[in-house]
Amino acid sequence: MNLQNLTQDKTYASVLLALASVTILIPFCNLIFPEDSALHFSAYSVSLIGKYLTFALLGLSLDMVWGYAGILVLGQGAFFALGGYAMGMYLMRQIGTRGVYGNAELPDFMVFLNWTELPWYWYGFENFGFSMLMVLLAPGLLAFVFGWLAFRSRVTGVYLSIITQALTYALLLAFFRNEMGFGGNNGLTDFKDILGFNIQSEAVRSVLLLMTGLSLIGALLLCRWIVNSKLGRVVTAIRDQESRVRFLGYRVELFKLWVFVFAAMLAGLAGALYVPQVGIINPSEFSPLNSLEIVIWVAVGGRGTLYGAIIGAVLVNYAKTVLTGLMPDAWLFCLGGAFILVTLLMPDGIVGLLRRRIKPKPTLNATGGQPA
Amino acid sequence: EDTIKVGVLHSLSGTMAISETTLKDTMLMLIDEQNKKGGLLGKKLEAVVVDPASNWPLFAEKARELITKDKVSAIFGCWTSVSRKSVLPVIEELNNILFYPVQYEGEESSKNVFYTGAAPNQQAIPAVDYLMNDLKVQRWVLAGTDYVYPRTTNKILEAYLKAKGVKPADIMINYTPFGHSDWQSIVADIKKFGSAGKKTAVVSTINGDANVPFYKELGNQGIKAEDIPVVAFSVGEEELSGMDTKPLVGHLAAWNYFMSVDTTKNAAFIQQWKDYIKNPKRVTNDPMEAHYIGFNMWVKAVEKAGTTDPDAVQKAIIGVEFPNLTGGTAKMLPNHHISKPVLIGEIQEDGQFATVWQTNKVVDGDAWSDFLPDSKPIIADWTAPINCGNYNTKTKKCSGQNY
Amino acid sequence: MLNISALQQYYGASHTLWDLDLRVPAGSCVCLMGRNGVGKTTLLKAIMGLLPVADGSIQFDGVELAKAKAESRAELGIGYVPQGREIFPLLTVEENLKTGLRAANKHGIKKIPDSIFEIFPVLKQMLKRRGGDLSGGQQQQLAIGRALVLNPRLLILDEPTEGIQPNIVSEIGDVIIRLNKSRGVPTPPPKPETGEIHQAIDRIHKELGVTVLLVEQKLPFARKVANQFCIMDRGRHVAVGAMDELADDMVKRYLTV
Amino acid sequence: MMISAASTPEGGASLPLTGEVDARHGPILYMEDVSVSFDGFRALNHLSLYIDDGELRCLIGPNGAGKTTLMDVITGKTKPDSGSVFFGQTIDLLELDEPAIAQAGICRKFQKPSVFDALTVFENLELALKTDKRTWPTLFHKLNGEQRDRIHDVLQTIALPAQQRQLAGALSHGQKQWLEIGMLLMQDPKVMLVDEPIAGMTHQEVERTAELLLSLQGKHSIVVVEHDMEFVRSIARKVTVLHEGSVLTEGTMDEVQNDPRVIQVYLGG
Amino acid sequence: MAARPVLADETGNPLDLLRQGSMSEREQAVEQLAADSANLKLLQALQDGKLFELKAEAKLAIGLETQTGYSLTDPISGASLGEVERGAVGKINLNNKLRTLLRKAIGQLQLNHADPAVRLGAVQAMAKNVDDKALALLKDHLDHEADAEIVAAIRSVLLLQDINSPDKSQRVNAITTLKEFDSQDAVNKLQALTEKDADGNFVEADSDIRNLAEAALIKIRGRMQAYAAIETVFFGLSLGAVLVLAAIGLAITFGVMGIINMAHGELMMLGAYTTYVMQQLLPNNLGTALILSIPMAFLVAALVGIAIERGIIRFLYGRPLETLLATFGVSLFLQQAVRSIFSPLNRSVATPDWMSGSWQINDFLSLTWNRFYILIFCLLVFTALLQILKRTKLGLEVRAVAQNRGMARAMGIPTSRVDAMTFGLGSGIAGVAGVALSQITNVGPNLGQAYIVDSFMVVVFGGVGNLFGTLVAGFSLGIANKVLEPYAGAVLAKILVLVFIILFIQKKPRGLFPQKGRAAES
Ligand SMILES: Nc1ncnc2c1ncn2[C@@H]1O[C@H](COP(=O)(O)OP(=O)(O)OP(=O)(O)O)[C@@H](O)[C@H]1O
Ligand SMILES: Nc1ncnc2c1ncn2[C@@H]1O[C@H](COP(=O)(O)OP(=O)(O)OP(=O)(O)O)[C@@H](O)[C@H]1O
Ligand SMILES: NC(N)=O
Ligand SMILES: [Mg+2]
Ligand SMILES: [Mg+2]
Repeated sequence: MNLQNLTQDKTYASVLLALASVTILIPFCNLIFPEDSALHFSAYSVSLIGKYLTFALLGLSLDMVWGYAGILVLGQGAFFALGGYAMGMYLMRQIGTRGVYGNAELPDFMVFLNWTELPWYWYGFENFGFSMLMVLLAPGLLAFVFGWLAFRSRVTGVYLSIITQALTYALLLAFFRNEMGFGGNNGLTDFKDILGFNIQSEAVRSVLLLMTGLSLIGALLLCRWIVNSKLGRVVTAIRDQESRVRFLGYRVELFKLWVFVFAAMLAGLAGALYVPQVGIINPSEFSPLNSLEIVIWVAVGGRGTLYGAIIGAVLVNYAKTVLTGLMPDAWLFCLGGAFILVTLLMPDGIVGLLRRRIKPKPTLNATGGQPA
Repeated sequence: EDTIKVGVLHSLSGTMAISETTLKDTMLMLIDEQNKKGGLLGKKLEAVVVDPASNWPLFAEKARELITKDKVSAIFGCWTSVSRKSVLPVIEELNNILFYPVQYEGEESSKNVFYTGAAPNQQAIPAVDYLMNDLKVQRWVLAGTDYVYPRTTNKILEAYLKAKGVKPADIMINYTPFGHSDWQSIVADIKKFGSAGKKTAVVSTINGDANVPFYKELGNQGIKAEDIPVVAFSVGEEELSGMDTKPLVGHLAAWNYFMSVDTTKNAAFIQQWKDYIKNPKRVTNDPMEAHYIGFNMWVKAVEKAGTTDPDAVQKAIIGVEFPNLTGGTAKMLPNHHISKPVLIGEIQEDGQFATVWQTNKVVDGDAWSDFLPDSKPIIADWTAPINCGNYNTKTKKCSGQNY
Repeated sequence: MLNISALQQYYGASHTLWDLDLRVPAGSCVCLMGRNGVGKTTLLKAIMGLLPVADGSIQFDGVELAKAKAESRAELGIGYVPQGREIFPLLTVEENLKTGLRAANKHGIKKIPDSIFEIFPVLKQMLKRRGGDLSGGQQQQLAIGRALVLNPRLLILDEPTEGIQPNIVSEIGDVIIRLNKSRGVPTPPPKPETGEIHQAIDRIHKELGVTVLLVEQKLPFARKVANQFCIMDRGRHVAVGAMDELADDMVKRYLTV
Repeated sequence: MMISAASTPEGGASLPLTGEVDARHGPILYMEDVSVSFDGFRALNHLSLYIDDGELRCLIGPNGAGKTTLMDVITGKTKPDSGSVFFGQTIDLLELDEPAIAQAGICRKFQKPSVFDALTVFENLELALKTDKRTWPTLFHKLNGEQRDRIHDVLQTIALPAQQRQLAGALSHGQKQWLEIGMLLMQDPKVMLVDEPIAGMTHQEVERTAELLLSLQGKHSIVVVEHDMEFVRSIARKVTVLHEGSVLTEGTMDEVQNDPRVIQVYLGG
Repeated sequence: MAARPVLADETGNPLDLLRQGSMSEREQAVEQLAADSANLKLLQALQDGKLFELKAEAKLAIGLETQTGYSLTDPISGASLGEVERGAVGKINLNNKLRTLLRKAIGQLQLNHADPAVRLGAVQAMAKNVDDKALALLKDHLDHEADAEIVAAIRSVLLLQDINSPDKSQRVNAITTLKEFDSQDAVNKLQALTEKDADGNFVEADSDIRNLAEAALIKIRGRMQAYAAIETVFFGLSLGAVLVLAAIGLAITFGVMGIINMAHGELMMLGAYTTYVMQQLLPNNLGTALILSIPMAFLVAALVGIAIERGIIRFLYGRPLETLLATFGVSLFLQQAVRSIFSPLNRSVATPDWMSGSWQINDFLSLTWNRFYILIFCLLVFTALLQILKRTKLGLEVRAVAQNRGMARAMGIPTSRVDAMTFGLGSGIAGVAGVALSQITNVGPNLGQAYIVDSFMVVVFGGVGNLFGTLVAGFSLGIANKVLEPYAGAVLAKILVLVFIILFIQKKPRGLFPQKGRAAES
């Protein structure tokens, strides 16, 4: 491998190390040290970090389709939300008779809107295994059908981006409808337990963080393996010159579909991990603006680098957390300003900056055009 | 510790900032005022303001931050029901207190939440009674934004109307998405529905931003309040200040407070607000009063309990009374809702409401509607021996409380 | 006319042009030669201001260009035919030609001169066709035509014969020669079958010969057209001289792999 | 050489693709009566062309004669308005899309060099390698020694071994041309369509390209489009001249060169 | 001199009741006042909200708003009472019941007005809820009314009464005449004839009448359907006009220049706020302010746009995706800036009188003026833009720059100036769109967010880079939405339109009007 890959490897290694320590140390400290110890991580931090990590996973999934396959998906949030809803439905079913109306079958929101029986698509969600399957299958299937149609018709570029946005927007409106049977605007909330354990207990929180961290590390390694495989190179080639790849005998649409579905499932997994940690899933996760924000994370971190997406997602969300508390009236100025500065000063995102520190590399215009 | 911290959890950015920013300022004013009076339990109050940015999961996160990081003694916040639902598990888990100041769909009573806005029986039902009895309305349009509050309210109203003998053909229900801005067809439909020769009224649970284009369209299509009055549950003085009120004159709203109500207390409150916000044109509205009442009840309860400990305050606050700005006395009920007067007003050209009807005594908030079959047997009572937010009087069981 | 001295250029960190000097005297036709990748195109782009130069000077008629804006060249009278044609693909042929009118306006040219269509009749036929739809050779003709709209005093051509059918290649050769008439060679009387074209060229440049800087790989063509050569190797110039002096050993040394 | 209409395969399209290309009975590539038009402009006009197995065919003709369009039709990029195109006796190319045609063994070098700028030279060649090109096998693909050797051979052939780790985007025009020829070699196709391979090459490189193409004939059927007559002469066996979308003439280099029509529309005096 | 025509009796002076009484006392007062036409001016002032109580003198006066206060006239005599400050008077409030009463009273008093238009209005006001008294008045009036339109209006009121007449032939005549009328009242009356009561018996015993009514209803309903179709098309076009206006600036900045301009919505927002500010500056000339807002909004948005282009975007050419990130930052910034300057609350932008109301063609069809103007405005803006791009160098140069920046510079095109001007133009048009939006929706910090998704959708659906496509796309999406809405409801209609867009793009992967050719395909 050449030098550039080596430096990449170093950064990879440090990101992995950081992730591993967060994943292991924080739950450990949270459980082992007493609350007043300096080493203790509060439940607040645990769930916050858990949330960041799910966002990182989501960002990672987008970087696979956008960074490598060049498909700017403006609806990645839809897959995240679908995974989240699948998990949410499982958690709702776990409430059982502990709902306010004490109905063993129906979630509360169905009871007070006079539903009499569980809609068929809620069947099976009382089963954890089935639900986990749906966490991957629901977004995967949607991505498959949508992608199959779109890629086969050779919808590309902004046209694809905008129809993915239309997709998530349509789902947003659909899930808002109470008739859909997903709790309308309020969504699914007030979960009680997961696999029989109280979802609000510190131990479960820590385990969830652990699971999220492990998933993220696993996903990062998997993604890295994929982009370094020949499939990864084909996909990069498709990004830059789709039609040329066809003449090499590759079925471009299948490769795009493969990555698209893979990323959708990854996003679904992120959603499923997100829901028990934040305690609510509702249609606003489908909002086009949310999906746009994912693009922003990846762009800030550095597109097409995998770990850049992780860094971007964590940093932007951390900044949000801090700023909304520190300067509730002016944080948008800071965030907006930061986005502008990042684009102007760090053309390849934060990772680009890091890399240039490590080793100046010959710049190559991504579009192949002349430098300005 | 030398201060008592109070959390303020209202969106200052995003779609809900339009409504919620005012409530943040109200809380700052109230806390300021209390400090001028010497604080509470000999300590100064300190407001901790955060911005959940109209993002529902962020509400939960910020609530947790306020409680665990900032160690607030109570939180005043939320506007939409979904934000409250998002915060609820956190508040319950960490056993803190939330004062929720907005009218809502009911069907909830948490140990940790105090509902100072109207329950459906304190707003919707009286408004319909007024339309039916005083305006002799026979045909009904229930128009709402498609989310849980309008859905539930309309469910309740539909059941109520049918119980009063209104035929299904005389009820038209219509839902629109959030921020809906093209009302041409719907207003045309309403016009058609209302031209069948029977007196028709629109009961509007249309939320926030969708109202401006809705009323503009009503005006332009020539629907006058004299012909088809619209009674709204989400349009207050604040919303009116952002609209061209000319075409709205005569349409109605039902609230528990109007700025125009002429009482000494209200005049003082309005003056205080204008001084505080340094803008003589600013208006007051119903959720502001709800916070005003809620905050003062909390102060009284803390003084009564001698501590800000949530458990003690939760106990102490039940039964606490505090005068409304519009006359009469609000009382914290065992179901964590309060008693309020109900007022119906007509919109005037200056953006104020002229009260045209009002209950002659305060109405107790009812957490569980008597017009929904499943919630009819349920009551909330947070005093011994029931101590439950959803006690089923038939099965004699308390369901779903995990503490 | 064009004076380049001590030019340095980098692509990111890789040094492409090293301390390069080049003189293009007024009225000459200089052919820049060199193997693939030695930096010929890079040099031309630097002259056109399309690549930033790190150091050195580029003077055109005494005007310093090294740090001037790219768009100022057209008005000064430099026409550029890039390698790879760089047609505006979604503009029609006519629109492609019109892009030069703003700069040409300074010289009183308000519409596309007819002479261009006389040189390249195919452009007239395809006036309403999108530039990107043309065949490769047609595009090349369009690119040259487009540069001529500017009524240039210096014409820079980067491998102009690439992909062009032989008879047009030789015509382009003739065009260049005649544009560059101050070469001193008396212009031969127009051949009957191509007379119109040659008259048109004469008409464009009655007074002044156009100075030409040409990059060309094909030796016969270069020999036919140019009167001076400049050989580049690895970003430096290594040999200059009159075209007649270009010896075979030099060709072998610098132009073969 | 010309085949009669009777021997044109019928129903060949329904045969499975996996079958070998059937060129036992003469031409490997048939184009009959093919027409293509764009917005009313006829780029190909009732064109018929037959390429024999192992043949090296030169295709010349004025700019805009339709040479590139012809290649577009063969490779599936452009669907003709009428006519038929067969690969061997059995494979109807009009029923296949670009990847299927490529996999069947027809590969192409583009007029404008198109390589993958963001991949290294080595990776560009690796992608072109003739292997299973479905998604899952591609994901798990590992280069074996033989394939590695093959890539290195090709790198030698195209004189880019020093640049193998460089991004293709940083190559000069001529180097990209070579790389694209290399990619063509990697695919080891039955039929190679080579559009203007020597544009931007030095004299000596031109000679090497000629040698390369000559050495490939026999094993592969090759169609070369080029405007450089010296080059064409050095490789030509049989030359086809296209003009205004159809075949003007066909024959040896000498025949063609002395054809007055060819001189008039193409070569010049 | 008409001395005090007011009837003073035991119930008190009606003027005092009006001034101080409760709402029901005011009703009594109005009924009393309505008996004498001399009180017309007073009643009208009351209805228009121009009747005030002079607090110091405890009397009523008609007030006209001036810069500082009110200029007052006596409600009966019309004599001027001079000017007073705002605080010195209190408005007499009304409620809906009173307003209804007033409308009828004024109508009756105006039945003899000199202006036929006023008389017609009076008849229509009375027709809204006819009682015996009104009926008698109208019948009387018919004899000495000369205006044909008014006669027809009164006839139709009387015909409606005839339906319930005891004389069958009169009924038959009424029904057959009414079936040619586009009148909602006629429909209601006829409908009533065909209904059954609670026991399932027909309300109308006479089956001839019933059948006749039935047939008449079918006839009228047929016409109603045609009107409804016209209405739907109009609704669709006007929704489309809004979409086109919102998208058209983007069609330039995004479609032609290739900048993914997330701040486009906020530029519209600036236009809307400009309208607000203009109306604040000219509070007495709302219409003029609105007209002036158009160039002002263009200027403001264009300048901001140019600042964005020069300050940020120019460093990002060739990196289109990064324009998304930067302009997203800009949009957050602008939103918060507006929140800080104008407060997070919506601002009230008034609709001038000539834009309010509707063109009532008949009972079943009316077109609202503001939509009508916006539709025309949209077409004007579109044509103007098309001309700019066609007739000036800018149009050609901007496309050249977008397609090959380097080569454009080599051809001597001053790319930075072209970029700045084009982005300014696109932004300015967004600002102008904001003026139109201020007339139909909220003027608040979220205005931009509400339109950004739709705008991109329209541009892409029409085919990027094709201005005409944007126009057609906007109108077709508008009409599709409005055709679906009656069947599916607003939410589902929107979902269906989105699904339709997704499927349509499968058929035409480059929108309605794709860019064609070799270059666009590869
Ligand atoms: N965008 C770029 N980024 C980095 N390096 C580049 C870039 N473009 C060209 N190079 C390198 O710069 C060198 C000079 O390239 P240039 O295109 O000027 O060569 P050239 O002499 O014109 O060759 P040719 O005859 O093949 O056109 C080459 O080695 C090439 O690899
Ligand atoms: N998509 C298209 N739209 C319109 N015209 C086209 C299109 N594609 C090709 N043409 C026209 O078809 C003709 C044939 O083009 P083609 O590229 O096949 O020529 P060619 O023989 O390869 O020429 P060259 O030798 O110059 O490369 C040209 O006149 C070209 O303008
Ligand atoms: N509770 C409400 N108004 O959402
Ligand atoms: Mg070159
Ligand atoms: Mg060609």
